[in-house]
Amino acid sequence: MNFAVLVFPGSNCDIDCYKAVEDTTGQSVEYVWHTATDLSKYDCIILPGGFSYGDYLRSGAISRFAPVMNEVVKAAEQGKFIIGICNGFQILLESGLLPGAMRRNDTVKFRCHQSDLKVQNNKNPFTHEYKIGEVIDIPIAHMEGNYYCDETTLVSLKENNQIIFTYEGENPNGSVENIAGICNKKGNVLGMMPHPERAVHELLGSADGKKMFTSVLSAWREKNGVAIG
Amino acid sequence: MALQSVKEPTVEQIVDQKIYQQFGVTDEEFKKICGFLGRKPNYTEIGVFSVMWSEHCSYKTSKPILRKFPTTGERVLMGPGEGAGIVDIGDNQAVVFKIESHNHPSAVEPYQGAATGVGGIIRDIFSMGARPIALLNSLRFGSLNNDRVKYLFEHVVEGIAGYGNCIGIPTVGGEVMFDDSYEGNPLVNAMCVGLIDHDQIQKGVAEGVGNPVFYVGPATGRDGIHGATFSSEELTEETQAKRSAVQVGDPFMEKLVMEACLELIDSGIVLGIQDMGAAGLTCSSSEMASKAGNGMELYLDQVPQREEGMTAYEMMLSESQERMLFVIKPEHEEQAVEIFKRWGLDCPKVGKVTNDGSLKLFHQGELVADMPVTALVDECPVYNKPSRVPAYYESNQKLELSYDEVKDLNQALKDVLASPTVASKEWVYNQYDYMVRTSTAVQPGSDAAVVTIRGTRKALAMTTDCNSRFVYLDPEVGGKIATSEAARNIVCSGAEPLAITDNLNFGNPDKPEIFWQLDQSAEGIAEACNVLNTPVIGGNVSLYNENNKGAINPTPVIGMVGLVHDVDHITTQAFKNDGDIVFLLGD
Amino acid sequence: MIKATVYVTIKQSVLDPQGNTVQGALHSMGFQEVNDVRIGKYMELTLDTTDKNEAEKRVTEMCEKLLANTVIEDYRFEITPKSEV
Amino acid sequence: MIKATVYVTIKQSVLDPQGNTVQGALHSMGFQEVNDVRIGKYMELTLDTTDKNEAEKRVTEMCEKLLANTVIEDYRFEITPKSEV
Ligand SMILES: Nc1ncnc2c1ncn2[C@@H]1O[C@H](COP(=O)(O)OP(=O)(O)O)[C@@H](O)[C@H]1O
Repeated sequence: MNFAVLVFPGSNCDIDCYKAVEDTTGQSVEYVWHTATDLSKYDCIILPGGFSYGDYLRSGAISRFAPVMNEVVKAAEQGKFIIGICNGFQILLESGLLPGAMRRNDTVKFRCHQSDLKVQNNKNPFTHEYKIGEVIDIPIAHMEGNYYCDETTLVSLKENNQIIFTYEGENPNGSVENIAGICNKKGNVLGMMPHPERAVHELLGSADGKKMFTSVLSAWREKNGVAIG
Repeated sequence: MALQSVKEPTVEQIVDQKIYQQFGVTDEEFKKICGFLGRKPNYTEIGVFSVMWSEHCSYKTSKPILRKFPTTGERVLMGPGEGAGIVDIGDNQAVVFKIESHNHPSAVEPYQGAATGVGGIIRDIFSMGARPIALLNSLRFGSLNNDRVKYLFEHVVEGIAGYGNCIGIPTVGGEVMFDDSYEGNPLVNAMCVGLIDHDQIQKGVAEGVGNPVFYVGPATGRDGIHGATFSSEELTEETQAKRSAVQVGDPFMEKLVMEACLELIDSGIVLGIQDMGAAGLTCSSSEMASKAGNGMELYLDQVPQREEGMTAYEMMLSESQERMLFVIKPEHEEQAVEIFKRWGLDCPKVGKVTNDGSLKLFHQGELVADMPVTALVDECPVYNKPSRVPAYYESNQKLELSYDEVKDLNQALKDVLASPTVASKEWVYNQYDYMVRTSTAVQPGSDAAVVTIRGTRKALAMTTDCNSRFVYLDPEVGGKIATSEAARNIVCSGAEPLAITDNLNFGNPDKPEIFWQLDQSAEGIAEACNVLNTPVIGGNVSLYNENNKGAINPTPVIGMVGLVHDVDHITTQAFKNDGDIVFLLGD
Repeated sequence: MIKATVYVTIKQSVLDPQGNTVQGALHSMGFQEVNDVRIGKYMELTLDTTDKNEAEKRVTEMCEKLLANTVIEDYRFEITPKSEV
Repeated sequence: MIKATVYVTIKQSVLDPQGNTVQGALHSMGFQEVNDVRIGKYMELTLDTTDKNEAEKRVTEMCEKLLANTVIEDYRFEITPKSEV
């Protein structure tokens, strides 16, 4: 399986995502520059966290116009797996691949710490190795993670089972319905504020994020009928 | 030597009206400058000399003090003198680190002052060729009962967070203390730690006569003109009014410049590279030329400019942020341009290395300044300031200590824990992204932070420490305490102390009592370093930290880095299990 | 030359965390009379054109595409010849 | 009720990294005519008072103390009775 980690000017979790894929799945992973115009080679595309374009104007607003984003849209249509983490989530929202928008945290401040997430949906390529209702420890680090969508969108998110993660216990940013991560209707595009790539080694505090990456791998294998070797 | 902008004073006015004094240049120093030039300086030249001969760049007051420090050791690959010091950690790897102050800018504009302080120290690290892996800081403020202090505290923390988070270097540690002596004169010291392979180490040298000099980073504006001099003066109403000195940080730009520079260095074509920190173009060009024993010509019309009608003086003294200067061979120009273009940056050619030992500035087709680089860099007079034991110290020696017995120990403990200096600093470090780069094994809140080194079982422990009350009461003992506290933090994290970087924050050294504090605390630090085998590989001096109420407590901040030989040795502060035995070491 | 002044505001129906925080701060500073605070963006663009209609069209496009996120924000703008300013 | 509209802009001589970056983005999106972009803040305050002069005094104070950072920013404001709006 081939993973791509996109690099926008100002991405800063690109290396972390790369390492996490390498360490958890052992699959091929490559950095792909924001100007790339061909993603056909990749099965899973990760939009990493960071401050693309300095988060100036609005987080994700400028990156969404990067040439590579046209290819991301195509890949999404083709049913490839797409994961946006933190700034990557913000870019997916700005590009319209996921519904809603981000506001500044309700505390107004940047917040970085461990946080508990509840797995709300495990019938998708990203979380099927977790149990439904399982609470996992995945850190957050953001200033604009206060997810917003209007009533109608919220109803449809719920109807289609698109809410993947919610914050358990304290909601660190004021997001609607404690939302921490959502997917698209088709279920192949995931956006989440917390950083699973920061939770793949006990030494660094938690390994609860590992299963996200291995979920993707096993989902891909199943989809493509690849025997587990 | 024509072309003086109309508003600039003429050579005669500089002499007659002693305009150089406004720049902090004394009569004696002015005479020396005239001697080096063989004539009287024009406005641009006196501006350039004044920043190079400011305390901030020349260490004219602190040099005799710094000589006390041990600076060598079997592991030291580079001691003081370059952007940052370097220590071997085996397997062809080395750790690069330095601490730097941004006290005065933070007093005026806390967010930008702190942010640009972080930006500056990061440039010091990556200009050595190292990949920055962690940031720390050491902060001092007055009492939180004061509204302005609250404002400073809140915005300094936000500024540090804003810059470090955006550029993607984890802020893993630091310290915050509150004491009335810092009211109006907060301390903002930022430290950066980087990793490097031995064969990648760069120097800030203008190598090879005839080679082109390139500029990379955002356009030069009128920001922070005379920042270096500004930071070598006391804070008064008047300096507060010199508010043109505010520079704005652009961490996004620095991220691009950093990645591009590291790629350029990796390509192996760089002969010399240096950041434009304090005194911007002036300091970087003259130091690079001087270190190589060469000269340099700068073509100021080629310098990207943000504002119209900038003079040579303004360009040379601007402290616009995120700029670098580098030298390569002419045949590598295309390759360099290509690398920077990929990161969306230009790198105009702004000068040439020469063999005549002078810094020549050309502007609008004319030679506007011509100064010997050695005079700028090495010939600033060094002063041995008078030293006197302060009266407070004398009388403290005779103090009869007596205190009331504490009746309610529970309450006393609560009071101590509730004091801002002792209380949890979670409010501060939760604003810092301390996990980015996924190497932070020990997060803020323990003794020293520990950062792992990917691909090895090694890790680095790092800390900043200084209890300035001890230093005030007895500078020599206080210096020893600060250094040993840092060492204890390192050891308690499972690491072997390697070396230190120090930031000497003091009041006005022209006062003999302050100079005594400086001198004594350096004695203490030097002795502790000798005993602990932790040489001083670099640092920074910030003097004149005074306001109308007097000097700050003497605050020599120690930044120490240690090597964890195996990640299994990493130890944290917290009690682990019920029933574990607690030991008390020491007496 | 034309100057475009763009105002981007958070939709009335959407909570404005920054506005709320500033309001709280103003209250604690004794400005009790402040009932509501909404914080938006104020942008000044200089356009190298003289055609007002064209500028209007272009700025609308810029707003729709980049300057505002119409999921949560409203925008409006004014176009003035630069010399007037 | 009075509405105060506050405009906070970055001083002309001070670098505006946000404006620069947005300008670059507009260029690469084909809006080549954009010569300059400066980004500031636009705030709407509702004040529970009817005295325009008093409001003016209070808003000036709010700007000086909190709403603008006068070291790097300029501000101006307009006061209008809320019913007019
Ligand atoms: N307190 C100190 N202890 C040890 N070395 C110091 C101290 N202050 C400055 N130095 C060293 O003197 C040299 C010049 O410092 P500085 O002017 O701050 O460098 P830069 O221009 O790179 O910021 C550096 O190598 C620095 O490490």
